[in-house]
Amino acid sequence: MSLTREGIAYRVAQDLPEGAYVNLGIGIPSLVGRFLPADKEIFLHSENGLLGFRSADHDERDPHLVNANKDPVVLLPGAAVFDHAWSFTMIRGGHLTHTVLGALEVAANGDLANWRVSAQQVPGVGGAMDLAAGVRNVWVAMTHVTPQGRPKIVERCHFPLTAPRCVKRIYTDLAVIDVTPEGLVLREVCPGMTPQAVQELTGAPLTVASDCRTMTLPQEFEGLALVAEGGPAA
Amino acid sequence: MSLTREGIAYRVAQDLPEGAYVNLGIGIPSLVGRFLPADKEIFLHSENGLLGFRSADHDERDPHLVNANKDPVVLLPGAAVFDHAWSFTMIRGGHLTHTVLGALEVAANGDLANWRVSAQQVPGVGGAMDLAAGVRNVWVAMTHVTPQGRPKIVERCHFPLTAPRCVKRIYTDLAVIDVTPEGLVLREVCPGMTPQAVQELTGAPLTVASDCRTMTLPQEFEGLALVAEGGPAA
Amino acid sequence: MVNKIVADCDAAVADLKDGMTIMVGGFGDPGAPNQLLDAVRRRGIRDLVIIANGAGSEDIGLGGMMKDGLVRKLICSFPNYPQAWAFRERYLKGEVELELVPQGTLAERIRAGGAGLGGFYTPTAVGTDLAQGKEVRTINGRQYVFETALYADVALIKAAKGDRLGNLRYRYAMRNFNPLMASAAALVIAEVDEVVPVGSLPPDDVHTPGIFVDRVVLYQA
Amino acid sequence: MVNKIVADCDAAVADLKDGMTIMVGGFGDPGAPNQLLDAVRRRGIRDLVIIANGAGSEDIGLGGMMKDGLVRKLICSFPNYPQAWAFRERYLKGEVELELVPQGTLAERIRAGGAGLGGFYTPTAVGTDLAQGKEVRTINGRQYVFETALYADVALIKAAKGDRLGNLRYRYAMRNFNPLMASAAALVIAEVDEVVPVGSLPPDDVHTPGIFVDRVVLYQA
Repeated sequence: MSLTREGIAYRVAQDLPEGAYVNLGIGIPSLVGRFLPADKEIFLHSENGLLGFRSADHDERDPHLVNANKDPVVLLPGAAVFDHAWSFTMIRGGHLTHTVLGALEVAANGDLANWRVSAQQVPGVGGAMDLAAGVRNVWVAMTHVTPQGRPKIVERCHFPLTAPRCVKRIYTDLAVIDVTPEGLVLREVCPGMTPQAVQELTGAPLTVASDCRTMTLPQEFEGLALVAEGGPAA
Repeated sequence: MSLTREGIAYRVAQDLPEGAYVNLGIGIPSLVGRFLPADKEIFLHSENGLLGFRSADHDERDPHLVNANKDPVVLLPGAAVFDHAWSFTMIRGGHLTHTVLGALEVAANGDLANWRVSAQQVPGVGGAMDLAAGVRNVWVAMTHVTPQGRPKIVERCHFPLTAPRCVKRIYTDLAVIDVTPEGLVLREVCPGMTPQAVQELTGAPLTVASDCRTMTLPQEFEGLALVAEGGPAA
Repeated sequence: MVNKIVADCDAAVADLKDGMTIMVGGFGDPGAPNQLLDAVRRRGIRDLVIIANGAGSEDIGLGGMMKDGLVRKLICSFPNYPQAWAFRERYLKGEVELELVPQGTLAERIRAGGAGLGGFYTPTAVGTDLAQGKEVRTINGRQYVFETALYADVALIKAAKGDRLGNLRYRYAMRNFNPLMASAAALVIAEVDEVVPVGSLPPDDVHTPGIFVDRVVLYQA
Repeated sequence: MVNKIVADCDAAVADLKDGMTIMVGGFGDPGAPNQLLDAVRRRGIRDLVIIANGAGSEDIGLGGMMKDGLVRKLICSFPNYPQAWAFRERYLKGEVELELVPQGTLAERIRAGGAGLGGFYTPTAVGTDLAQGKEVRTINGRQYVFETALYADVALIKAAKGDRLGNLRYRYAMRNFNPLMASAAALVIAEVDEVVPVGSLPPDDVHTPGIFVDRVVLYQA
């Protein structure tokens, strides 16, 4: 079994503590907002100067309320709006407790590559380097391997770095892995996966935590996991 | 005849143009606000984050409305309040058009000394160095000589500098003097003073402007000038 | 009486010239001064250096200026989205230069320009391609990249409300880069959705004080 | 539920310790967290490094801490006014160290600390005694002094209104250094004149977002 994109986002959301100040990147991370536990106050931050919002329903759209992904949002009671200098003071000054980012690759030492695939493209960096360099807990949410089946967790990044040694935890469709000074530590595996199977799809050595467990998925959500025949979700 | 402290402040106020953004220092400069021409919109700025105010009458006092001298003020329509970072963005970023500062000495090249008399004191600098280094037009308002009769306009400052080459114009109880790349230029003298008499009380050479004039004082204010017997006002 | 209100966008940008450096506010659509940008496009001035977060969108505002080839160089953080096709086409043909700056560094460089600072040290981009050729300094045991201030000839910004003194308020996500850019250009022109009387904006709630703003022009609905 | 409201000033500062670096907001009386400072004084912790604009006034707040000899070093811009007699007496006896910083540089160093920057170049103090021993660099033809960021263990600030999430609003001249200091300390404690319900502060008019504030305590009239 492997997690869907929603399943990865769900799993990340479970680990955000009460009172967390969180910036969500594009892709899988942007789905985390859907699964925030209702019993915790968690404050979403967006680069364009919003703190304390949720995704908007279609009938709530306000032309002046979009997040950095240009998705419509609504402000919660207690929200605040500010300029880009204050917004990046929050990011770079270590005031945000968490950011969840997508990745092309993560290295065993926590190096993150998520901003540029090839020199042929138009490059764009946005706030990725500020988030990676500044936020206290940089978590990555991504598929474990590329659509071609190549591991995205590697000894050394081949793509250009976003920031060195910044990632603290990796959530994939197969596993939850901590980046520690002693290397990668496997904390959880998907139902039906073994640590050995995860290691085979990982490009760097994993230490299996003594309390490594099989993650449990809730009944109340549908579509969090695939019982895949052809392997993990791409 | 020489100007009183109020007279110097009056004379400065006449030269502030419509739309000026002005920070007034302590001492004689703080009196300039009393003489702002009623037919011009001039915006006073204070280091502690106020723009667009006037001195408060006694019955208008608000505990949260004081300027940087701790004097009570009232906000005018169109005023704005901001934090110290924005306040000094206005100062250091060259957004204020004018500052009027007191001085211990001004040198012929525009060097300003106004922050420290001796090493024996408790030193304090406040916003003086930011104003002197940052504001577009730094004007000095001071008595022409010390109480002991020593010139305060000098070839070289003896007191510690606030900023080098920053003063553009000097208003004293005896004269108005421009600081130019070619040296000090005498623009105006008090009624009854001659350029020669001003030169004798000045510690650096003055060039007399071709249009140097005797300043005129208005009828509507009292106490702007002293018909002194013992020399200029101290 | 001070009156910064200008009749229309064409009048507001009438003295802009070829070769100028222009900051453009906005993050996506909110806060983008699109009517001012359309007026610049109508003037047809060229060889411009643009400082903005993005590269414009579709054939609108900055996107339209890109389409018309008015821009020589773009200093921005995020030009790689589908709607920025006008920039992309010219960039891939080598017709427009790109200086890519991390978003927080871009905001800070603009703020530094407005605040009269020469430059600053940021931890962002240390150890990456975007730090190449830049001074890296260790301060209190951490590495930082040196970045210089940005200052422009003109800033084109957008606000929700403005008065004749240039005081501005933004609404929600309109704010973004606009207050910073208002501090960092020799000429600052604000497009506003509403002109309000002096005194109607509470002093504690003015977002951009009038000292930073030279011209205010009403958005034409 | 997040709740940053603390019962009283003594509880708010109960874990402050000897030797800490503490930022103190306010410019004169407006914005000075005097009840928090009195609570620190009651605790009697010593050997403190204080970052503030002034040196306290009379036997109140920071002035009282000076009188009691709790301060080892003061980093400030303007300690030389008559009401700062407690500081003056100890300074002239060599009992307290002074680092004098121009006011705008002080504000900017605090902001840099809050914003995660290592330092910056300012034109202020170039060519003066306060630049002695500091790096001077020419950038685009102008000279600048290098200044480093300030960061504290604790910031004690004051606001007019606060909610349980830590969102704050200041009134008029209360604002001054307070928003900057709120960003530049590991523990930020705000004394407020009024506690208001979450949602009562309009998002566009929050002056200090709650992310910066750890504890909120109501001023006791």
